[in-house]
Amino acid sequence: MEKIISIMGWETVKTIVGLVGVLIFVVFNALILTWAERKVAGHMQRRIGPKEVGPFGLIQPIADAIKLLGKEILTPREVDRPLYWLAPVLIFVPVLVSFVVIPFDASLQVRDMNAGILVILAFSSLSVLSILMAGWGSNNKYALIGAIRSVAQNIAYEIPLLLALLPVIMMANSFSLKAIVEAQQGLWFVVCQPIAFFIYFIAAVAETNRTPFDLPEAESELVAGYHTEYSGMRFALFFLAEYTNIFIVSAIAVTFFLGGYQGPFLPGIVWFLLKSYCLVFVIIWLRWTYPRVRFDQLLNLSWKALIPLAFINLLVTGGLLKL
Amino acid sequence: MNFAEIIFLFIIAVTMGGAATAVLAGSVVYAIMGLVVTMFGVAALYVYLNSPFVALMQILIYVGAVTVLIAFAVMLVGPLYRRPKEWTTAGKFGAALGVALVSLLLFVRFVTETFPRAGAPSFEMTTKDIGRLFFDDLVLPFELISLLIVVAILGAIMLALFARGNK
Amino acid sequence: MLAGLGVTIRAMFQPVVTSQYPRQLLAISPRFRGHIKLLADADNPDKNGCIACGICVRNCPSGSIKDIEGEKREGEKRKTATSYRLDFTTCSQCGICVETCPSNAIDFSADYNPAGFKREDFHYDLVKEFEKRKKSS
Amino acid sequence: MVEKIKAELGAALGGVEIRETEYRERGYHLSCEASPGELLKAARFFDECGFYLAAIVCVDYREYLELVYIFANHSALCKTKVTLKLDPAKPAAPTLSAIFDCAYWHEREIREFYGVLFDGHPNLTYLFLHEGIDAYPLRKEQVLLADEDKKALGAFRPEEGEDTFFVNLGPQHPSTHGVLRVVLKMDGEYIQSAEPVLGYLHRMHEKMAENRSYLQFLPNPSRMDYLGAMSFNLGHVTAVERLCGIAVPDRANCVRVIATELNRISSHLLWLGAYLADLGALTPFLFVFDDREQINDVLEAVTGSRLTYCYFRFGGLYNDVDEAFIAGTKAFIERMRGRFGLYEKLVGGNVIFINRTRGIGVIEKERARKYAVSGPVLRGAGIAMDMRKAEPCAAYSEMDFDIPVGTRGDALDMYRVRVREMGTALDIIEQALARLPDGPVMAEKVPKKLKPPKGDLYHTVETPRGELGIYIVSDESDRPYRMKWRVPSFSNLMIFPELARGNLLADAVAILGSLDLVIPEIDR
Amino acid sequence: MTDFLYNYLHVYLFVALFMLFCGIVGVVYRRTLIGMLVSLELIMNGAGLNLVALNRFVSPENAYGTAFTLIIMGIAAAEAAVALGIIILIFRKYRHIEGGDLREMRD
Amino acid sequence: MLDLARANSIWPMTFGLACCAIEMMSTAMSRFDLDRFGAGVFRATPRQADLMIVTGTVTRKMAPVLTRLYEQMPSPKWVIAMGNCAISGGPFVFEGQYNVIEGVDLLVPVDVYVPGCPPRPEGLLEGFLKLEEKITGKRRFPGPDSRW
Repeated sequence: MEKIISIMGWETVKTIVGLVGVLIFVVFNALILTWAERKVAGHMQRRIGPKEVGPFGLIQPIADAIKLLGKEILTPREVDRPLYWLAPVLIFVPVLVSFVVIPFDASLQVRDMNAGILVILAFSSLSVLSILMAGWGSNNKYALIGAIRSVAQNIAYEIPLLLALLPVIMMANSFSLKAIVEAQQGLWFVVCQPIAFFIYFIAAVAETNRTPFDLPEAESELVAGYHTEYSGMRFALFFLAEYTNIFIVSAIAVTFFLGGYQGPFLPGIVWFLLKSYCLVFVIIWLRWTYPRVRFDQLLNLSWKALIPLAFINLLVTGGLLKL
Repeated sequence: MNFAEIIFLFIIAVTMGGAATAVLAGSVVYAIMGLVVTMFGVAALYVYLNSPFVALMQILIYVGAVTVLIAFAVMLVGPLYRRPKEWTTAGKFGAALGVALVSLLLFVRFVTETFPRAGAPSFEMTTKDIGRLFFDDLVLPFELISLLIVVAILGAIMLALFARGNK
Repeated sequence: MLAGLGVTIRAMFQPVVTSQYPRQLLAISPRFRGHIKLLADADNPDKNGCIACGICVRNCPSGSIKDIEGEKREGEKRKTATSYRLDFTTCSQCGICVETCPSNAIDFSADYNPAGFKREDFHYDLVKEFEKRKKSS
Repeated sequence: MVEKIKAELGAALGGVEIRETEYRERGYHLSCEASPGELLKAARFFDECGFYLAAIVCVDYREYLELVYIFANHSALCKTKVTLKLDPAKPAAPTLSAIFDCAYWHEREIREFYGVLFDGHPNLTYLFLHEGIDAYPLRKEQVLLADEDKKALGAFRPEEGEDTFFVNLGPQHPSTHGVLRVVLKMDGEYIQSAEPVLGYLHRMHEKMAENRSYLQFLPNPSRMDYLGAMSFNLGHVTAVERLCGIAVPDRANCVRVIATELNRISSHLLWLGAYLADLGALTPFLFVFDDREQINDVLEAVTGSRLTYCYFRFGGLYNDVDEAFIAGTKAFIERMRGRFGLYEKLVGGNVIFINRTRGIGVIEKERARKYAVSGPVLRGAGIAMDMRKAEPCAAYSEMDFDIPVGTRGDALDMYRVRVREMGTALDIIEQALARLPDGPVMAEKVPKKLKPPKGDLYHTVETPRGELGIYIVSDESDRPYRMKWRVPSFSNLMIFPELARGNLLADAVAILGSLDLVIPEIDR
Repeated sequence: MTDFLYNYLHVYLFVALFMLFCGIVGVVYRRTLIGMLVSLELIMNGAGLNLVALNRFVSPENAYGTAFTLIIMGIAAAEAAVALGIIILIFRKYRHIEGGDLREMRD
Repeated sequence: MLDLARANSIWPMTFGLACCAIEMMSTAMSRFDLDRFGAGVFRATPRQADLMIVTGTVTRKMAPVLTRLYEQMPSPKWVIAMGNCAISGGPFVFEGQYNVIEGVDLLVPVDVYVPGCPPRPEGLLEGFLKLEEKITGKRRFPGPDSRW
């Protein structure tokens, strides 16, 4: 063990261990979330949701996962093979990278980077690319339209997302996620930056392609969007990435606006997960309440409302900080 | 050879391979994928050059914005774009040969030449330093680039409007 | 916008309306129209009431009822069916056979959840089913 | 009105005999027989007078084919039948599709079922049938398709142009609620043209009608429109009763109204849920099903089935309602009144919903007339036309209710009209319950075998989707000689290509949803 | 310590030059405008790499090279946006995006 | 184990043809809640579905579409023929009919038949249980009560 450490360096080992932990967490998180989503949706619709499979249906997501793994690996004819194969794998990279820098607790963080948030933002653009690959590689019109929509949407919403995070970065005076959490010792940033939080949340919902912004996979229009042609395992990867993304945006929101792992009585990680899952719940709640917006309305909302608002917010914050 | 060095060689190979793909690939989509790989490689090289901030910006801007934009444009025109043959086979081989030759020559030239070599990592460049630099010494280029971007955005909007009006 | 959120969250804490088949069975209304069955004769509960007249065969819109045969036993005025085949898979549960039956020998069963692995599972011989029912009761 | 039209039409046609007919027996006031030239003149005349073309029916009398055109009016009750005799060997007729847009599909339908060639029709290709058909299905004698006919009918081959591509909405697609296929020619996300392809659920109802007795046809209407099964059942039953002159007891009439209106609410509820599901919100879908289950419980208790009711019989009802039914209905009314507020909060007041539907798929009054749309779509366009008021059957004439109309004719208006219609349906049920008389539910003398007198009848009822017209020709036998179902969704879908043009794909889904289509009814 | 491969300037310059050449070949030989744009991005990238490497090895005491790389990125982004706008416009007009055939760009 | 997982996570494809489609929807809705058995995830694309519920009359025009959709599903895949039309053409079969496929089992292999016109949602649920029985080889719930 020590030999390995000496060869590869302490940091590397820590990162690898962290990555394994992250992988386990990702799978676990997705399982929990799919179960919670179905259960919450069920109760919002006054039915039960998964019940017969395991106590309270808790085994349900595991059954789903095993089933998906056991499906025939099917590559449709006429797909662009390399792209089709690569896309579901690639969509996972940003997810894993993001977990590396998220501080779950004061000491529970794979790596605290100087430019932590930049890492997440930089790599999150990769998912767009893999969606494009999936859409193009599937050689299917629904998939392609879904992919194009998804990209336009992601580009449009990445800007307000960034602009909403900037005031917080200015106030905390650091890119490091840990420093940002530490800066909220006394007061959560959501109190002094409610507009930024609002903008961030909307943009985040849009980034994760959830209702009311789920245009790329709009079932009634595009069948299933960019993953129309994917089945079994590969579809499971998309699915996993989607749910992990939901958790990540919530986790970032918690880190930036809701005081991260800080809270009385309970250990930090509990607070962190509690806050994150509350936000996840809100996202699920939104999904089961609202209809979907239209494409041009979606873009208009971003370009005409959120971005100007975010800019103004940024200017005001900058001005106030200077004073 | 240690671990970091192997990775370094691997990165270089990937970068150059990506660049070659970007130029030689038959389909534009693959060219773009090659470009993405190259950009990631370059970003990794930036990390080796002690500039993680630049590396991140590279990914954010090049991969996140530029390539995505290009790919987006391809897909917009894509459905109609019947994947034309970009290269004739002869042309492909010719180009490959030419690139290989020139690189070989250069490589020989490089090996014989001595360049200054870095000593111990000299200083840790932080975002603060870069920011300060932009607002002190490089304020003019910085302002110019902002102006350029504004003009570019306006230009793109005008183009889009023109395109729509034309229809 | 927010009102909608209120509606869903309130619904979340309201009791569910699910009736959990197969754990709980929904009350099936007595008039439920399943496939048809033969009733017992009003005078003699041991035998079915069908007199094999064939009116239901003629009136069935989709030809689901076939092969009605009957025999006249000694000492009886009417025939009694010995074979009454129903191809439930073409039935449209309209109830015309029940209505037109002159001896009121047909009624809907409450068999609300048939399912099987073969088409032929639903080609019933109602006389046999009647006998089976008689035996089990 | 009738007198005036008779005089003016006579003047316009010049010398053609126009007969006045007994409306109670025939369902139309005037009839005349025309030549092809006169038919065009008549059509233009009716177009100028603001009539709409309710239906085109073709009847094969063996010696000759007859085209029957029914013209009707939105504002006054005045129906005219214009007939045109054709040579069965080489049937040809002028097209009316240049005057009335709705003729476009009716004529295509007649072309593939009877082989009538319409001169000047832009696109006589298969609408319903698949290309393996080699005879005209509804001709009385087997007439095989000539080779060139076959080629012409199978000519629909959408081809991608340079700058466009196609999106196939359906036949299996989540938003079409069944098996409708719409071929959308897209330019980016915008629709250049839309071409519906029907017939994926063509179940030969009209052919079956000719092979079965009136009684045996009873289960079929409810399978045509499974959501408004009661209304279709009602239409069939009342039409045959009208043809045979059977009087129905009061109680039966009242129960018919109650059952039909309950079914209408259930249909509108399902529309509401499905429409919201189209727009991306799933929860309302489950909420409306919760309400529908209440209706199903009530109706199942008397009719025995949950969906494809076969409850009405010639002369009355299948069985009587009991106290439990009345109590259940009252409880449902109580519950439903409270639910409207919830839907308003969840749907009608939602900014996203309003933005998605406002100004989408606008139908102007004139266009509505040309396409002969009906039902809530027509009322959404601002024309207060309801067959329950205009030509009441059962006990509707004794009910007091108002007709909700829209103002702009867009999808939002259709939503509002349907929701308010649910309210009026509740009112009607309440009135019917209040005056539910005692007595038998079956007329006394109904012959076992119905043999209506010779003649024809055009009978209409209001289904949840609009005007259902039933055209029956009787030849005194126990089975109809010809039974044509003029279904509301058919006309309502016809307007879709025009509404969709130039809109986004997402809007097309919203428009298609707002028309409330039931595909088996279109395909029959 | 200093003998590691990644501490030699050669390597970086070589990679940068390779990218430059690839880019030039691409710009010259590619037929579609988008292909050319891709090649152009390669050149820009090579330049950026060059700058940072030289900055690191030749004048490690300041960060001008790095700063200029960032500026290059800005330029590249702007250039890509405008170029793509033009490409899409051309595409709508001429229905193809092959550079060689665009003799006439007046109207 | 795999079979158990498969049996408990049958994702049906949204494939509504006619009247029975409405009853299929009812089955998925609050009152009957198909999701209890993990089968409530209706996928719109055949690639992600395990089960095709044929709900309604299959016409000759629809038949090629149906077989293509079936072929697009990755195995293991199952088919439930719901309603009399899907089983045998139902009431729409008569002498000289020209447009109805007399039973979807002529096109694709059918695993479970649920007769009725339309079947009650319980019928479809029972069909699901039968399908689970077929996959795992044993029945989870006590047998159906037949109410003759």
